[in-house]
Amino acid sequence: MKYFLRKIGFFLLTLWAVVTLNFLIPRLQPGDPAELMVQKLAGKNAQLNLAQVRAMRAMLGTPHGSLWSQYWEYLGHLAHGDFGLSYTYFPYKVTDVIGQGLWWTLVLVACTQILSFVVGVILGAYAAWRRNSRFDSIVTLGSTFVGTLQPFWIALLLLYVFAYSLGWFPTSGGYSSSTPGWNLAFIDEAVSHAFLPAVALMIVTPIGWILGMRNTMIMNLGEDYIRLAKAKGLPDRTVALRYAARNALLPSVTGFALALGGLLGGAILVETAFDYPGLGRLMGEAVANKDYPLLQTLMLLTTTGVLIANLIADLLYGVLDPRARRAER
Amino acid sequence: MTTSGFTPPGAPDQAKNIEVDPEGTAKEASAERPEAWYSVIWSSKKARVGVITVGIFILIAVFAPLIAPHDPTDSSFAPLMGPSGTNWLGTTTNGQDVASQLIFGTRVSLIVGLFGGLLATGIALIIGMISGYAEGTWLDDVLTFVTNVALVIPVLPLIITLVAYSSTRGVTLIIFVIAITSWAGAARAKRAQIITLRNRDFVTAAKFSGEGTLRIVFREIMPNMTSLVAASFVGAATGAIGAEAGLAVLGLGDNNQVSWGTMLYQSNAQGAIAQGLFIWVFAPGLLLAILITAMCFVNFGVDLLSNPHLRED
Amino acid sequence: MPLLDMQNLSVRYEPKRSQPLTAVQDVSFSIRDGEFVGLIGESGSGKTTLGMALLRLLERPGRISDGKILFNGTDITHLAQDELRPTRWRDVSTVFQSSMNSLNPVTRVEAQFRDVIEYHTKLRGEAVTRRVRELFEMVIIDPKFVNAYPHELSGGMKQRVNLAMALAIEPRFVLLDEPTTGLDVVVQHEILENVRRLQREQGFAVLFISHDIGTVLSLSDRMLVMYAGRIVEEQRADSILRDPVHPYSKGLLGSYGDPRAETVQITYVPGRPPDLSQRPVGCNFAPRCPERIDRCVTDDPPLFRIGSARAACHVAALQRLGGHGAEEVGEPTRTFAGPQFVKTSEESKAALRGEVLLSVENVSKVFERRRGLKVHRVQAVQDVSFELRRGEVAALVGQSGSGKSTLASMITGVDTPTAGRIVFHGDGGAQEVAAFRGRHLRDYRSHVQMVFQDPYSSLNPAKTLGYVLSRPLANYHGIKGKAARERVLELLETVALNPPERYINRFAYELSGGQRQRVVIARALAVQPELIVADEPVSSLDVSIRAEILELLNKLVHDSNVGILYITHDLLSARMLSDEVIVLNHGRVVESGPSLEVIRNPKDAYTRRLLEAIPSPDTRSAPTK
Amino acid sequence: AKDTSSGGGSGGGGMIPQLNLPAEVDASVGSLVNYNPYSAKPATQTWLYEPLMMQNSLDCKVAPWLATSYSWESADKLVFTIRKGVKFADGSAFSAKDVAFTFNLAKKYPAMDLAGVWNDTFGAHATSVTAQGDKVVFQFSGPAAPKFPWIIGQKILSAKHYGNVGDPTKYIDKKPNGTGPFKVGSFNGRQLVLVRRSDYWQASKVKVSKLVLEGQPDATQALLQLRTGKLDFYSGEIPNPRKAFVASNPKINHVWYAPNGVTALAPNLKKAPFNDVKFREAMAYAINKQDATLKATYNMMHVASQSGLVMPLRESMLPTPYTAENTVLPFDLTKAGQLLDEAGYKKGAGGLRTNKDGSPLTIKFAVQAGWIDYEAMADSITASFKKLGLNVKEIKSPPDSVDLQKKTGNFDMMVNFVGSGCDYANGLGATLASDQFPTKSEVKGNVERFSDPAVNQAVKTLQSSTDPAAVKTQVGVLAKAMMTQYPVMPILYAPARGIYRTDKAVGWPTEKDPYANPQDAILLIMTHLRPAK
Ligand SMILES: Nc1ncnc2c1ncn2[C@@H]1O[C@H](COP(=O)(O)OP(=O)(O)OP(=O)(O)O)[C@@H](O)[C@H]1O
Ligand SMILES: Nc1ncnc2c1ncn2[C@@H]1O[C@H](COP(=O)(O)OP(=O)(O)OP(=O)(O)O)[C@@H](O)[C@H]1O
Ligand SMILES: [Mg+2]
Ligand SMILES: [Mg+2]
Ligand code: NI
Repeated sequence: MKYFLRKIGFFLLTLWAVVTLNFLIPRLQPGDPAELMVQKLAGKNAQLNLAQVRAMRAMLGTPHGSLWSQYWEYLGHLAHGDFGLSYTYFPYKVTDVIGQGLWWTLVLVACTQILSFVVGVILGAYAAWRRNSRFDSIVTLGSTFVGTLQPFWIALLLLYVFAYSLGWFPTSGGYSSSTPGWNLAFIDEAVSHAFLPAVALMIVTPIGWILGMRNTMIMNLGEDYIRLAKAKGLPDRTVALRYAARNALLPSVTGFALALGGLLGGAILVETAFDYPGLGRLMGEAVANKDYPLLQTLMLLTTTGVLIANLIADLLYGVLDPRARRAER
Repeated sequence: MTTSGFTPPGAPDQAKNIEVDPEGTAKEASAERPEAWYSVIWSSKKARVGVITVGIFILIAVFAPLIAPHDPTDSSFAPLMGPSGTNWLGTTTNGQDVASQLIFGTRVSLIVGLFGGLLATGIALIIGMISGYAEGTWLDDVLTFVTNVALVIPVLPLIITLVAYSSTRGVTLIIFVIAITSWAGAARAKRAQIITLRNRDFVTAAKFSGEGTLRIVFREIMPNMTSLVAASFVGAATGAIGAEAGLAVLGLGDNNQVSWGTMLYQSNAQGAIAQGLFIWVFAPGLLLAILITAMCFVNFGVDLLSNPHLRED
Repeated sequence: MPLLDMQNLSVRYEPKRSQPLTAVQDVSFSIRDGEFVGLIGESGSGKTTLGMALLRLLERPGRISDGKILFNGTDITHLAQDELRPTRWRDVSTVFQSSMNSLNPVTRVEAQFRDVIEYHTKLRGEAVTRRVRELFEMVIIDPKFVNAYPHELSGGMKQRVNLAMALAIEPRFVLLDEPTTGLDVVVQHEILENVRRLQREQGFAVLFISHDIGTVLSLSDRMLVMYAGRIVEEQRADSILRDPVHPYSKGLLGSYGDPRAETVQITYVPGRPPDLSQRPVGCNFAPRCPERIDRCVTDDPPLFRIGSARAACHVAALQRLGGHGAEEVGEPTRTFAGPQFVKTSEESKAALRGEVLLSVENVSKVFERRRGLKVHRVQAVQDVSFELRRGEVAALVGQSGSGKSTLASMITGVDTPTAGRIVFHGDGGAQEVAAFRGRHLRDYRSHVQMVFQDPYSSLNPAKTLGYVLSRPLANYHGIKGKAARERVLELLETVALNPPERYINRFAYELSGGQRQRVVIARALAVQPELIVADEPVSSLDVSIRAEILELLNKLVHDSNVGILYITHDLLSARMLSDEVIVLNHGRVVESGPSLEVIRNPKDAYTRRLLEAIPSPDTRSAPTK
Repeated sequence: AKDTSSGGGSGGGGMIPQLNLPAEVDASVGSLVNYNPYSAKPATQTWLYEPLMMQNSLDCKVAPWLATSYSWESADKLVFTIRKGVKFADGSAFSAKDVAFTFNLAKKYPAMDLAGVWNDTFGAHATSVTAQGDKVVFQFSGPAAPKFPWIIGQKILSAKHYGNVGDPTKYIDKKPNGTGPFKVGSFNGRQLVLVRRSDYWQASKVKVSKLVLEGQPDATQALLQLRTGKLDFYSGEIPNPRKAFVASNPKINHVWYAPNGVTALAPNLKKAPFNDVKFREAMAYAINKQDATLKATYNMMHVASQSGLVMPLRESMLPTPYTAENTVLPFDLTKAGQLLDEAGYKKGAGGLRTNKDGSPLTIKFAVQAGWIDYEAMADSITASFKKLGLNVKEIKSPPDSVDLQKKTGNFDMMVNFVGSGCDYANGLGATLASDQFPTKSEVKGNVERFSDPAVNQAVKTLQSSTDPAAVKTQVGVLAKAMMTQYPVMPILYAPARGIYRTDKAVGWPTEKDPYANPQDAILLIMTHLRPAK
């Protein structure tokens, strides 16, 4: 029980720190969202309409009071689930805006991440088991190289080849003319729009899992319990899966939870490149527009997401690894 | 936190792998000396390829002014030229020489890799070492907490936020930003490592020899962590190079310097694909991948140091 | 037909990046059904390698380079793993050397039994569980542990679980590779009794590997002695005790003495085995052999059949079989003519008259471990009192967990007692240890030093011996530069690392375990302490090195009039070194007094159990219990 | 050097079934649609709600729209005559009351006052806006001529619809009710389909039955869509459009980049050596404008006249002896060098020029990173300045921080935009008048911090002048100041881009027929489009 309590205590403390950081980071920086928005609207080759800037400032409402009182107000609002109004989509609520992007990202990113984790772990485990085989070298060398490609660059390449040159896939967006919902036309569009971004994300993400799994597995293969399992005359499959892979999986599981944090980061570039209507693109937009409320909430969302994923992974770790349940830390 | 990354916490347990020596001669002794780190790294074919490739890149970076046919920022050529004798790989839309930009771009990547890696490793080392050595005290709790927060905050958005809001974007800033957003994982690994080392008898023995805490941490314990430090340096450097390119692609790079990332950004912004300037778009990405791959290969060699299980590959 | 027939087996390790070596060379022997065979040899002699070859579990870079292994008449030397699989465990099972780590940490014990039982037999479901419980009872573990995870078992239980697992499907042959290393004497004793009993009951054949001749002798029918990858002697266990043929066997036997004797006298084999990648010509044992003749240096002796024994020794062959040059070698001896270590009761009597250096007064220590809201208390030390004099060695004896190390850390100021006091009678008068902090603690440590159990981990692998030894000099005596170097050389000489210039710039990994332990002692000496606390300083070392270190410590007490607190779980070594014995059980002193007295007339039952557990060739003759 | 092939051609009498345009806002909003023209990001600014009048920023002609005419009865009183017979999309009638309602709403909710009617942003604030029959009367507290272009641009709301929604900027308008030519057909979160209103007040002029607004493509995507006909018109940036777009199908693909203002090099006149007019004159001759336009706009734009006015469109405003030709200063490094030598900026060690007192002269050139055309111009200028012996160092930083430098005045020189609107007080005037220095919180026009009493007077007069002849005199003063005092050095004209296809619709504005600014008058263009044959 202690183990779980500790985890939860840590979770709450970190959550508080993250919330505070999310509050501070945007606020400590200079910049005027109103001016920026008017400028964007007009384009750079236009004179700033001062009246419009003033109106915009009045509209967005500038923060007032000391930082301290703002902080309490912010915490109070958070406690009520009030995240404010987005500047970019004013007067829509930040939560509405995020609600729109969330599904797209969840579907795209979650699918690719889970898929690549599974694929990566399987490939890595198999490569370790067949260590030094041709399969192993192809997988390690190949995945190292592919893993170093920048997702953004892959996106460009894919766009060029499959969207522009071959025209097999659309170049941007999440769907086009169909009505979102459970209808065939929409699903068809959504899938074909998601295909290239998914591939761009899929190409690079499994690599970490492959190499990580391979390394831990190789290390585990040297353990005595593997030798004993072999001495017991158990079939290879049992030894590989139940003894080696089962043990090697543990660090990967926590690694996976932590990686969920980097996820939105990777998605920013890819979603932007494909103009995909997910949270990554929203995040990019929020930064570009100095949309503090949106940015703040997105960061809060992702950090809490990671924290929760982490907590789950930790608890899961406790289930998967009986040793952790007893250990103090 | 019990979660752990992929870095195996096990120490390179050199002492125990070593055969006991006969009363013996120096010659016999040398046969049993653990291999020097460089020969271990060099012994891996992948690492060899990596070291040579990185070496070539370093040479290119150092001698860029001699190798490059032109000044990378010289925009006096006709724009949009195909490859030719003067412009080996053609020119950009601004009339700059693509080949020279690629050659000079190596510099930024390597500098960012080197210093970003050093800085991140340095921060990780100090925080990880102190927190590990002080395990169980409030100091450790505080540092662990900071590390965990840093680990949880999504890196790229944070970098974007930091860079977007700072007024100048020199390479120094980029290095700094990359370093302070990427030290946490390594710090955690080092903490785990030092905890295993801290309980070794030789640390207690050093106390009995009258050594002070700092000396114990940095003179007694740290020399035993070289392989981990080396591995985390290569890892951090690799990450930094990628991050610099990522930032540049988002338009958050240092635009006063030519780097592969800024080339990618510029070429994309100028619609290079649409204009058929493929070399300009795709070459920087490819070089970036080759450099990072080479560094990963070096890291395979470094892994052998910390994980002898891998040595018989 | 023998069950196992090993014919001229050689195993080579061919690592990519270091010298190839032949770890097992030309080994032949056989084992019959139901026979209990012991295999001994010091660390690195190739015992485990031989076992792995036998199990066909050698992994890269090792391979069988020559010879054959016949099991039950079938040549299994080159059978494919798939072909071997059905016979594994059913015919040959094993308990590994590191059986502490050979249970899968993430699955319950029962499941690990289940997979092997279900794979090899027709038992399923409940029947398997019943079988597992039965096995647990057989090795005397509470069957409630079948559902435990490995980490929930103690070391001894894990070993027993492994043993149970090895016997799960009633194999014909069991390979036991040092199944009890690292265990407490008492537990070790218990397990081995168990093994022997089961073997008698079930009649399987055993190859029992150990580096400890005492342990093996008391169990085996027949002994194989291995040295540098070869079998150097093979003989029936009872006859080898009476009449060892090979000088190496004599040396190993000589490291045991009778603790009850007025004067204990043990011998040890000096030096270390050869580097297997660069074997010397001639007999591999020749450089360490006191009986060596010229022929040994040039000719490699084959395994001569000498009576019922076989031995690879020119001298023995000449002595017992005669032949050219037999006149030079004299009569066969029973003992090893090497260096000796002697302890008489006279010495102890003198030592007990010294002035008191340290007094421990009613000391208790309670550890508190918080678990959530509950506080878990461990009473590690309870109301312990004793005194230690200058020039005296006091032995603190007790099984694992009895609180020995806890006492040591309170005495050295690492920890403070929860009750009672420890007083140090130094130059500054009587001072309470617990009161020392910071600079005073450092000061105190210039009087009290520690020698650690494990010489491998107590020397920093990244530092030269010169550095290691110069640090205390600089810190406590302000000796630096050239003077420090001089002093370091002197120290190295004191601990017999000669010539010192050759050692000063070496790293710890370039030394043998015994040499390292000497460096550790030298480091303690550098401070010129008045009290040395030695926490199990020899328990991790090979038998032949043990005596060497004990000898050094003994010399130290005599030469520099320091007091030594010698911590051990082994009464034999306590007897050899100490003047006074303090027996600790569950943190309490159950018995104390002059060593000879305590050992000859143990008053406490616990002391008697410790005595019985001493693995010694002689316990075989003495009636158990 | 502009594209002269016409987008014209005679159109038939039929209809254009559909045109595809890029969305006006980012697509990721999904169902978060808002048609409120006063929200931060209305789904469309153009097609639903209409302005009072439309001024062609190129020739400054004012086209009647919801107002049929206007007049300045005095410098502080503006009267519009409102069109009759206009109907809102719901069929209700539009009247002067709606106009007055819209402007009075902005009084109550200053966040909506984009024209600055009720404050002193451009001239004096209004005291009242009232509907009087079919007239709407603006009464100001003083001269307010510069407010005119902003006032006519305000989108007029229906009083019935917006009368009771509270703060209009916080109101989410999902059922738009405007006077515009289109109404919402459907919106699926990404694609906005607008259908023609047959009851539109000038329905006969609108030949497009359906508009599809989808996606905000970046340059590359836009190009692809334009080439394949998935997009019919685009006014965003496309690098090298002639090669990338027109050349792929010159019959159908066309571009017209109209001059939309002036991009100029702005030195900081508060600092030496830029406070020396001689030095500035030398700078003006040392800019290789031709090279700059090649690198920055692929020669799409003309090099700019030093007068600060867009030539030849505004040649008529120039005082004698200036003409469209002679106000474009040639690139002449020799002359520039002589000017510097004479003024005392001699070459010192290493061939670098020094200050008059011999101290080293270094110029930090602040460049907006990421604005690729600005960067290209800066590169070109730096190169030729270096040839002149000036030690120029480019410092590229994010546009935000360049804006910050504008506000603080902490810079040496930068590239800056100079307005060329039809109200000269607000365009060139704002660049030259000394009350237009940027402040800590606002970027105003006079970034270089030029100050001349005569110019100030002229701008002041312009603000209250509604008479064309008087305007010309005052503009002459400004142009002359530009020609003789070189407060900023124009480089090239900034583009208003029109990139379009003529396979479905013809009648787009061209250089020959510049009836509308292609970038901001798409509503006007719509009334000129006819189906292609
Ligand atoms: N994987 C390996 N690669 C190279 N040499 C090895 C390897 N494993 C063992 N050796 C060498 O083979 C020799 C015999 O080792 P082995 O483990 O069989 O000894 P042992 O008698 O079991 O020793 P211990 O009592 O310490 O268990 C040693 O010299 C050892 O260094
Ligand atoms: N730091 C600690 N916290 C809690 N309990 C402890 C601690 N150190 C020792 N103990 C407990 O105190 C008891 C005595 O331990 P100690 O290490 O003194 O035994 P020992 O006699 O040295 O055993 P060994 O022979 O295995 O070294 C054990 O039950 C141990 O679990
Ligand atoms: Mg062994
Ligand atoms: Mg102990
Ligand atoms: Ni934890």
